[in-house]
Amino acid sequence: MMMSNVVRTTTKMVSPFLVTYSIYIMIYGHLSPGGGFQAGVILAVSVILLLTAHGHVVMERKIDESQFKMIEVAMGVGILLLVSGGLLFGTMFYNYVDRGTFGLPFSGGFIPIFNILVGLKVGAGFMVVYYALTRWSEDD
Amino acid sequence: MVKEYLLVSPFELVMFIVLFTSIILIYRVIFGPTTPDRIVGFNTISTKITVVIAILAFLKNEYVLIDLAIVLLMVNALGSLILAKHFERGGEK
Amino acid sequence: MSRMPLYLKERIEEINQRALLFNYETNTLPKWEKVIITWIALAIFWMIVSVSIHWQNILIGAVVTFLVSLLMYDMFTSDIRRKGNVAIKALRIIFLYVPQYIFIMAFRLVESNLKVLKHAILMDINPGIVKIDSDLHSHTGLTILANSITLTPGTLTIDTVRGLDESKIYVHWIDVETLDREKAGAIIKGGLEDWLKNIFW
Amino acid sequence: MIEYLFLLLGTVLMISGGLGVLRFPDVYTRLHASTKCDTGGAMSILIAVAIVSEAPMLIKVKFLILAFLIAMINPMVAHAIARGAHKSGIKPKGVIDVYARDGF
Repeated sequence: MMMSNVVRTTTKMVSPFLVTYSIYIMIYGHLSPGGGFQAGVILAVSVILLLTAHGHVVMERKIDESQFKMIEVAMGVGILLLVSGGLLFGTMFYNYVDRGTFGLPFSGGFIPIFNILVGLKVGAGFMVVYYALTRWSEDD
Repeated sequence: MVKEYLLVSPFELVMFIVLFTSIILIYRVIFGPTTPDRIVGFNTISTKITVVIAILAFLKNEYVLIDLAIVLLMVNALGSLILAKHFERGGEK
Repeated sequence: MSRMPLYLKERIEEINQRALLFNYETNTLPKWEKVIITWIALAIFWMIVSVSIHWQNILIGAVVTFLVSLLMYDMFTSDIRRKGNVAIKALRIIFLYVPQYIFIMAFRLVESNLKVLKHAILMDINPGIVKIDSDLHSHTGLTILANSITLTPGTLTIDTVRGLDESKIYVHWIDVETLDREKAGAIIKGGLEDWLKNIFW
Repeated sequence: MIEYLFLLLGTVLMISGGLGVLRFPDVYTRLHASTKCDTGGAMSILIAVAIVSEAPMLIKVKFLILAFLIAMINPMVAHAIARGAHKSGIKPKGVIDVYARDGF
């Protein structure tokens, strides 16, 4: 069921900026507080806002539950591969990418990549949880 | 030295006043006659806490706290919207 | 044409108005223009949020905002129609209309807050829900009008009904002065609607 | 000097909003107090903070972004709560209710 006109239009106007903001927190996770988990939460919030305001039928034209499941599994596998790449240099979680200079976006080795993967995984995971919780009540 | 501890800057004073107001508003959350009243009280408290976080970011010179204030604002809006949708379908039946 | 009966003339004018509105409704921008408008807005937002102006930051921002705007290009551009000169219109919106709007709304907001304080102390309220008409027909225009009505003194939007011939807004009024629809509309909307008609259709 | 004026205004508005939420009789009038006074008070306090702080220019703009988001989100949430409360059957106290008479 769609909510009223005002709610739909305002969520449409706000959500692209929220997605951009969550990607900012993801990429700058090694330089500022926040990081993958918080960024994933904001990503999920921006999608759930659209889903609440427009209903499931409208949103399924763009993206649906199976794609979220696929993203989550793919990101989990990606994290495992990235982390176990350290085994070639010694231990797991070994930071084998070039560190760069401190304070710039391209620094910190694989930690920004790790944050991006974790953020996408957490966002997709929250979406799967939301679908599982509302499956029995959303009949539209 | 003692005098410095006694002096409170105006921003800290405003912060305490806003916190005190939000504590009083808990009355509306607990004793509200209907559930929308509770949602209104909770929403008001959350906006006040957002302002408190912004003032803290200025007082402590930790400007990254503004990001957390934006996150709190959005999560609060999402919760209120979902509850409002629940009420549009007939509420507590 | 001069011997046409009066009722037929009114009917033809009404049909012309509806044709104009349908023209607005169907005449949307092509996809790549929507993508570029979204990209510009999101890139400005990225530069404000991430404080640095290092080249790495600008590169990441350009790539990321382009990807996001490819995904969400019709979110806030679905009500934009091409009419007149685009550059002059954009400049006029940015430097003339938006400062006017902020100036008007700031004073109305302070006035409404003081009115709420007066009502809370004296409790001289007389609430009710009334219906007013509006000449705006687009989603964005109606939304901004409804949000502005919520922030002006003594009124709260309950619902909006959008139609091609006339839109209606239901307003909870804390101190009902009149039940006549047009007088109530003139009191509640003030000069906001005339201002919003400059930008939205 | 002007920042303390904004600060005083914001504090008074916050307190009046709390008073309104506590004293008004039903949920719609409480929403009046909550929405207007919270939005106005939060915006004026944030503007005062943005004027006073000695941060770089772009960080001051962040405070203004927060104020803008509050001004955009709060009326929408109030509208949604009012519509939901009316649809769930809570009658407003007052002289007239055109919304219920029109069959919504």
